[in-house]
Amino acid sequence: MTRKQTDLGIPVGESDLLESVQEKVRACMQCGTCSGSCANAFAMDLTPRHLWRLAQLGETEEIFNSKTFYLCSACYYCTLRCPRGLKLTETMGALKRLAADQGIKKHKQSSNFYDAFIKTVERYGRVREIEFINRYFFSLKDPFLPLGFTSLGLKLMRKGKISLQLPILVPIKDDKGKVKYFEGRFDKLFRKVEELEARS
Amino acid sequence: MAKTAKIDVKEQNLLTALRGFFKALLEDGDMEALLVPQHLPMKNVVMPTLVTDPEKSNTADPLAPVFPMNAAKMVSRLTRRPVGGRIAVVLRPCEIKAFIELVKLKQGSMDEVILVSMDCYGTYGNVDYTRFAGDDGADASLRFYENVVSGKGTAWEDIDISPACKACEHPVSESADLQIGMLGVDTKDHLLLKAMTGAGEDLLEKLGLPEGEEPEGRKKAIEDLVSDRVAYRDKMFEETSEATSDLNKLTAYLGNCVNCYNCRVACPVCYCKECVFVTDVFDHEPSQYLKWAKRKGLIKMPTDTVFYHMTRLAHMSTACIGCGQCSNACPNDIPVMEIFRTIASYTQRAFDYEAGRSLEEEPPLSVFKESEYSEVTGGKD
Amino acid sequence: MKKKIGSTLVVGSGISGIRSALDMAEQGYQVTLIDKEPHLGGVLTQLDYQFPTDHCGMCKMLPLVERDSSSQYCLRKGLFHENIDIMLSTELVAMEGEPGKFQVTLRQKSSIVDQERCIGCGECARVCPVEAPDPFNGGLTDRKAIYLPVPHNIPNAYVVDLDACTHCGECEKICPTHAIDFGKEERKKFRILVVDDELIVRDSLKEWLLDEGFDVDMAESGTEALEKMSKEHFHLKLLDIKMPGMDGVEVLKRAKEIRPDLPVVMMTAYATVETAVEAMKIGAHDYLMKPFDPDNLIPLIVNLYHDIQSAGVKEMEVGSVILAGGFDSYDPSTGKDTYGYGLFPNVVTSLQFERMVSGTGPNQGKILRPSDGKEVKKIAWFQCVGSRDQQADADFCSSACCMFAIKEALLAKEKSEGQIDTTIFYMDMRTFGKDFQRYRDRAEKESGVHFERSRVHSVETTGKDDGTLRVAYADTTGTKHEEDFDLVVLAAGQRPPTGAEEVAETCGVVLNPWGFCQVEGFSLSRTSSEGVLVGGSFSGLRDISESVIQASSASLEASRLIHSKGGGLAEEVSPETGFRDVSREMPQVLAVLCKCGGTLSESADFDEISSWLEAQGSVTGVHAIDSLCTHEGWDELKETLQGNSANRILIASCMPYVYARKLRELGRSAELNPELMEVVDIRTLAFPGRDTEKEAVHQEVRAVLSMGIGKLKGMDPLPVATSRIVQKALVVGGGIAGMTAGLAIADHGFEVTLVEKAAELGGNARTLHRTIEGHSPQELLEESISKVEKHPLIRTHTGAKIIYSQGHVGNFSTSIEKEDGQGETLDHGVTVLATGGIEAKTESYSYGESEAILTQHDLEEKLAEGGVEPANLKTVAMIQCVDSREEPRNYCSRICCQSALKNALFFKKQNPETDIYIFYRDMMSYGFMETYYSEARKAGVIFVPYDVGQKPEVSVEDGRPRLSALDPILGREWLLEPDLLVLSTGVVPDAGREVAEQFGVEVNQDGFYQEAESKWRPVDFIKEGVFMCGLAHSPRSIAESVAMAEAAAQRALRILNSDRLASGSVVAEVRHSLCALCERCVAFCPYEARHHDEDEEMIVVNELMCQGCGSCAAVCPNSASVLRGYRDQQVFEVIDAALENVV
Amino acid sequence: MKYIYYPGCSLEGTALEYDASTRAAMGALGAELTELNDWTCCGASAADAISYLLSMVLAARNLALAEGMDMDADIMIPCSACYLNLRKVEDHVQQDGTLMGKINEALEEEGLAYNGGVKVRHLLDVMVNDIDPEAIAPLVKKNLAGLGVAVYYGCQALRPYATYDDHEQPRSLEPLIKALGADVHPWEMGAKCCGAALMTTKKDVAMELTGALLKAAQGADCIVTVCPMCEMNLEAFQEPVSKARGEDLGIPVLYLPQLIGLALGLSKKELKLNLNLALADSFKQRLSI
Repeated sequence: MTRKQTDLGIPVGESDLLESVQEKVRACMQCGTCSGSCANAFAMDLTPRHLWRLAQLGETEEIFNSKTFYLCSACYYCTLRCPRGLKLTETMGALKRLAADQGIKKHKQSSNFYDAFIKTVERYGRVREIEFINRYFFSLKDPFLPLGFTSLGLKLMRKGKISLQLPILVPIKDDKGKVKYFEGRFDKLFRKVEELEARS
Repeated sequence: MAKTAKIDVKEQNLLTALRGFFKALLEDGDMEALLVPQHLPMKNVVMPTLVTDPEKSNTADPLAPVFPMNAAKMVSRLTRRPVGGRIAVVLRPCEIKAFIELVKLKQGSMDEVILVSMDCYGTYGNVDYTRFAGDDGADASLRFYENVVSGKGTAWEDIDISPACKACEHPVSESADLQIGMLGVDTKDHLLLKAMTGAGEDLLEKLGLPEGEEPEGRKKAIEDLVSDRVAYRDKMFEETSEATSDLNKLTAYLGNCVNCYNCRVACPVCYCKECVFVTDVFDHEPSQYLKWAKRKGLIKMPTDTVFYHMTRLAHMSTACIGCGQCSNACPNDIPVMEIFRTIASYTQRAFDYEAGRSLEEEPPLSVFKESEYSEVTGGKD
Repeated sequence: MKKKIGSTLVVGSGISGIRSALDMAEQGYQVTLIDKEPHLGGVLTQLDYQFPTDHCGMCKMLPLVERDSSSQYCLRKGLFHENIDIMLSTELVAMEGEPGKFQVTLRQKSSIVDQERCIGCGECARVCPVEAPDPFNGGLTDRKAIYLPVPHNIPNAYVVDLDACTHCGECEKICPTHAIDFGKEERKKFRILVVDDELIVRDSLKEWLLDEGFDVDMAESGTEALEKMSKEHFHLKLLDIKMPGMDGVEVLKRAKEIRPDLPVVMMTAYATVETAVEAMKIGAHDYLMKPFDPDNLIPLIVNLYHDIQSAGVKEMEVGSVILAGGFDSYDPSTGKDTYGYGLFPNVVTSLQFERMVSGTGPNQGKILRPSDGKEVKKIAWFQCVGSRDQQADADFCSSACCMFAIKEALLAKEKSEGQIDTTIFYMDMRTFGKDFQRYRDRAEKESGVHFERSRVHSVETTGKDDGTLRVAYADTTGTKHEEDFDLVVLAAGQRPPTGAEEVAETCGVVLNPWGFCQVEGFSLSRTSSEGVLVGGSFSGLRDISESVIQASSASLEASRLIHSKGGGLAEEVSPETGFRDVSREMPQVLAVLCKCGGTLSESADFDEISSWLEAQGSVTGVHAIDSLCTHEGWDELKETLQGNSANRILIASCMPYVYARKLRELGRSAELNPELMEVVDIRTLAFPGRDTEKEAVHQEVRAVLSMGIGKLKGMDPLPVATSRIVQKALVVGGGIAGMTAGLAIADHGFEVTLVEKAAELGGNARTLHRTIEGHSPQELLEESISKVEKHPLIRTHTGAKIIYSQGHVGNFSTSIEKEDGQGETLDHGVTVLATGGIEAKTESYSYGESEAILTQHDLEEKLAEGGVEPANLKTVAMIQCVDSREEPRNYCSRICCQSALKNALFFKKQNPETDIYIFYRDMMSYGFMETYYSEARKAGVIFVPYDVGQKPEVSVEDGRPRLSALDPILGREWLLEPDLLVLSTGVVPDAGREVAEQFGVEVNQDGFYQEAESKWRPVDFIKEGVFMCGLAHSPRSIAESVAMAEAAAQRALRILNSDRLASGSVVAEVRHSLCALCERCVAFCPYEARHHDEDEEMIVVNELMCQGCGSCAAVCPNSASVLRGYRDQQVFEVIDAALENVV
Repeated sequence: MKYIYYPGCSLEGTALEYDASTRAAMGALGAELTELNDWTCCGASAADAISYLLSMVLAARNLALAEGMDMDADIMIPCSACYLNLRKVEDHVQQDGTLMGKINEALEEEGLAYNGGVKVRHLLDVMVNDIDPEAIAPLVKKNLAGLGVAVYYGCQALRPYATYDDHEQPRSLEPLIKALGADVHPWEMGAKCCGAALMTTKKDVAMELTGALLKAAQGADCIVTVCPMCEMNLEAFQEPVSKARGEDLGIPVLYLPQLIGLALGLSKKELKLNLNLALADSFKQRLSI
């Protein structure tokens, strides 16, 4: 049986990955309200409606080949307007998480950004722009990318909006009271969350 | 392709040839009777006669330029109920059209008739014809035909064919079973006999006449005649519209009317048993006349003359076939035909209807939907 | 005439309420028809145009037989029927007792204006200083606080909107007939007891209330209050909740014991609101919030006063109650208003648009932009606003909006002569009703209405502040578009009517999850409470024909119940009124002049008019009465007639329509046929302030009077003809519809013969095993068959066929050939045709080439036999609209989408792993069926839309179907090899054409029976006495067939109910001596009431069927056909009289 | 009026002036703000893109802290993204019965517990509903008559959790602006997305959206906003957007409390107007700042 067009060569059987996403959009009836509403649809390779259709059909590869979900800027228009009451913005978030989880190369730039951000949070509790931007650009291994933001960075620095002050880390001391290493502010909490997530 | 035959004329005159044909209809055509105009012995007029004895058709003259009445009414009388045999009726095109209207109004039936039509060159008024015919009607008929064919035209002395005929765009009937053709035919040699229907063909078969064919010039001859008449007709429409364009002009136009109702009696399609104008509906109280007079200080007597014509127009203009018998019958020379045909041209066009054209066309009022003519009805049903 | 003992209450006077009321009334029951609005007609008063005729046609519901018992003018203007009492501004507040014997309490709000006295002159509105949005025009225009609820009502009296009214009293002062009474005088006698522990509250309340003219007493504690109450009489108590000692709630409880009828209004601070609400439950009338502001409080109390003082309470006993409360429209400004309704003036609802195109609308029917009055050039309709939107709590379809939008687009086209650009944005165009699809196609192809399958997400302005609206949407391919429109029309969906919950509680009926009335099993009209029926949109929005059908089904059930409780058999012989025979007398007219309480005296001189009247030939007496509309005036008239020799009565007063019923009564008391009485309106002519000279007024008055005299003189009433009725019914077709109709008729005590061509009863239902709702058709079938077989009044012939039928309403004669070949001739008064429909056969999509290709029907059978094992199915595909919704079968079969959803859900439930694909054009899951569509989507059924121009393609290879189809969203081809391919082929009529010919009735181009009028007379044939129901009318579900069968039975019963039926007094006749038998009248008669009797050679009129329309008289050239009461001479005389005074 | 104040990371960095002006203006309007002790990042858009539970826990931690302060006061947030994230916890906990347990299990690591007992409010909500424009009007010292203000709400102040305004056609800022004597610039963009969330990852896309907004604001004297990301985005990219579009789209961008502060006569220092990136001189002169 060929339930998909053969020349697309999509692996069948990975649809489990998508299950949680499918659950969210199964009731979609392709009315197009989301696509019409989406401010970023012009930049998307697939419209949101198209994406949901693929999700209904379990077309994993095609979905993750698309950059549509990373273009969601969480304006929530679609969620509020969807006549089926589907949580579409959340679904976009879920796809981002899946893409990050799977480490899909195509989406490195985006997932690394979020990763860098969260690492900063883990370490300090609050976000120090300078550190996470550095981490981000470093992770992309693209030396030219940061140049696009240089002039702004300088401007902000002049205004004192990017602080150069070094973040405070929590010193973890050994029995003798000597500093062993600096632990991130939320390492424990993050580990717990990871554990809880793995459990479910 | 319609079947054609010919009636030989050679050596004889037209009337003799025709009379021979009529006799054959009764003898060989299995016709129970024949309705045909004949010169009556007592007076030199031409009237429709119902002939059963073949020998009694010897004064038949369908060529006489007169028809004292529209014979459709006679055919209606003959066919309102089954008559018990087939009758051939020899009619002018306008009479055939009138009969078709009457059949649609359930006042006659086609079941037992064979319609035989003659090409029509027009007719004189009844009074004029008497003068024209003089003592020998048959001779006069041939004279009339000779004049027309020779190009001298239809006028004689101060007489001419009636305005209705001048305005008639149907000199040839397309609805008859058998058409006797003269226009564009070498009538010195023969007359054209054309079967237009299945019944006509059957009859032609029985008569065993020599085969003929429609001459090339016939179509053109008909077209030329029709175009002259249409030109006359359109001018008449224009003049009549102008002469009746408002209520005052209309009142003047009909000013001579004395409510004799001759026009209604002469009208072939006015089919009512008893006209509403002679029923109790217009039986006004004597005091009513006085009331009306008081309102204006003066009223013309008789009253209801304009109303009468308007009513007749309302009832019958969609069925008017333009034979002109109304004018023929008017003692006061009111141009009744002119106004009737003018109005009829509007009403019939409005319904895309032509009175007498075909049995298939339902009369406008039977198929009229209330949603039509929204400018009048509001467009809703 | 036979009158049944029994009565019914109909709650709601929209179309369905009116239909039910007329049904019951025509059958002879006494009906009380109430409406909470001050006008009759419900939403229909606002709608001028109905699909498919694009005009109204509501009057076609009026009785055709025994029609003189009802008014016969525009039903949107008003209605009266001898057996119907209409109470407006009235609500049902309590119901007790049991089915067949309910005690109901009705409460009628005061309109302040005496409806009998109001002459509708409008002076009050002219002086009223308050402007409020006019709901009649959807708020597009303003009206005054005193206003006409509907501009075209007859009679049309003003009412006061107490919420808007400031009680300034200007209208009361100016009213010429003293019809307005705010009861200021009465207030002195209205005693209010104020109970509050705080002195300051007591004092200020007292002061304010005294200022308003009330009588006030005070108590500082509950104990004191109770003491006062036991000694003195009060009309209203204002009671504080929080008091030391006995608190307000306790006082209330005790007060209810002492004086249960005393209205108590609780006074509460914010903190105790919940207690106040509790108090309402124990019987408090209302509550007021502290702190008080006299500007708000006083109008509230005054309104309460009107509520309490002037509201009429009526208690009565009824056998059954029909709820026909209609629906409310979704307000798009509530919830997430993405379309800017209420914000952008050029965004309107479909109802508002309907008002915009109405001649009585804001711009007299010109379509102008509300923002600036500029001409509208481009309109967009948005479908599903507040429908099919779970965020608006609406997992349902509102069913009627699609057709409504198409109709409106066509109206816009018509009004603008095609100049307005029209686009309808939709998700599924639900054209599921009879002839809907062709209507849609015509709109698209002939009128150029543009249909865009897209749900628009929001509306914006162009930013230029010019009122133009910018609409952005994504089309099916995902391409985004921006388009500007002058007007956006929102198809606002259905919501339950206000007060639905209260009514439901009062009557004990269950509401569905969305607040609409829940119906039971296979019935569309039975509620959870026996004896309480539901009609119309209260159980979900319906179009007109469905409402009419359901309303009749409700009245049938109501009647059956009353009948079963013994209320139906007794016969009450109405006293035969013997009228004086005046046929041989000369006309003697008594002229009665109403002076309208003196209002007319300044513009007309009654003495002069009287002496002019006396001089008229036939007038033998003139009598002037001060106010004919008062009881005194009417009695005076009655007295005058006693012993008077006049044989014609001319009444010169106002509003002739109002008098119809009164004249009948007068006729009885004066023993004079009411046909010999005429009412003319002189008030309008003589009303002061017309800027006309007295002489000119007199001239006009004289004209109408002489017209009246002229008409009366020519009146020559004959005794009303009656025809004998064979009180038996023939039902053709033994399916569910036929059996239901037969049982309904037989249950009313009439003999029924049921003829079925098959060997067994049951028809289509034999092969149906479950409905989408989970009901069992087999149970219904067994129950019906057993009832039919056991019914003593039903004779059944299976395996029988119709040979020939003749006759007319009341007297039919039909020959049948029975199973054994024997013939039998049946005499019957009515015929019900329920010949059913069958699944259409198909050759499309390789049907017949593979065992895996089935029709929905085949599948149903296979499933029942166990021929399909769901667990083994990997893939199932279904194709909808096979050979349907395109010529030559260009109609929707309505039930196939349900079948597909039902079977898809079944498969998914049995085996969630099965992949199911449904290829569809528009999913027709109308009404609450939408929920199942949502459910199927949620269950993972894949729906693929296809275009009729690009259908799926099916081939068979090695016995297996292969299907390819385009997915428009993905823009690529599907290739499936389904284990089952199921085709929805739709329904075709079974025997329609043949049977129709035998019974002399019409079928439409698809072979379904042609109803007399698709909206208003959906179960009638043009030929009176023959009715249709079930699939032979059009495709429908079992419940819909049952409702229709009940409606058909209801229509039949109104004929069977009497052994004789009376014709109307205005009927046509033929003067045979004048008749030339041209048969034009036969062709022209719209009611088929004439035929040419060839044996007698005359045109014969069937007086029962003749509706007195006069078409025959108009078409007859010599008045051989005449209309009684409108003879030529008489009409000429009236015309003459009218012209008499034209200078 | 007392509020627990949650500034969020941006207000410590790129939106220092939002923080300062919020404190100053609220003070002038008689509201008492107590900063949430030991607050941490709400998770921004990043946490949700990495782990759903993490996004809940990070936000809930702050709610738990607020509950711990036991002040019987709402938590007030000027940053729209923080507002959305904290508000989301409230909402999701109500919808998902198991979520509270999971969150608290994680928070246990921090010795915290969340009970759902604190109400999350946006600064705009508080301004409109608690303080009331009518109460602000009499306090205005510097009338802003004639100043055309393009009011910009951005997405997340409104969607999905604006209980105080319409999601699609917001109007709540208008009475505030009018109370200050200024005029509301008519435009349709108040609730549209400015693209800030994509500025780092999908810059080209973000620039399109920002450009459209700046273009529509032409004709106004300034844009006023209630979101730090939007503000930054709108003012920081005016140059490249103008260049890309070939027209000057420069326009001053202010935070709402800055404009209110100005009208109330607060000093530019208190409002940290020196930190705004796009205040043209002409604009400053006009308002004498």
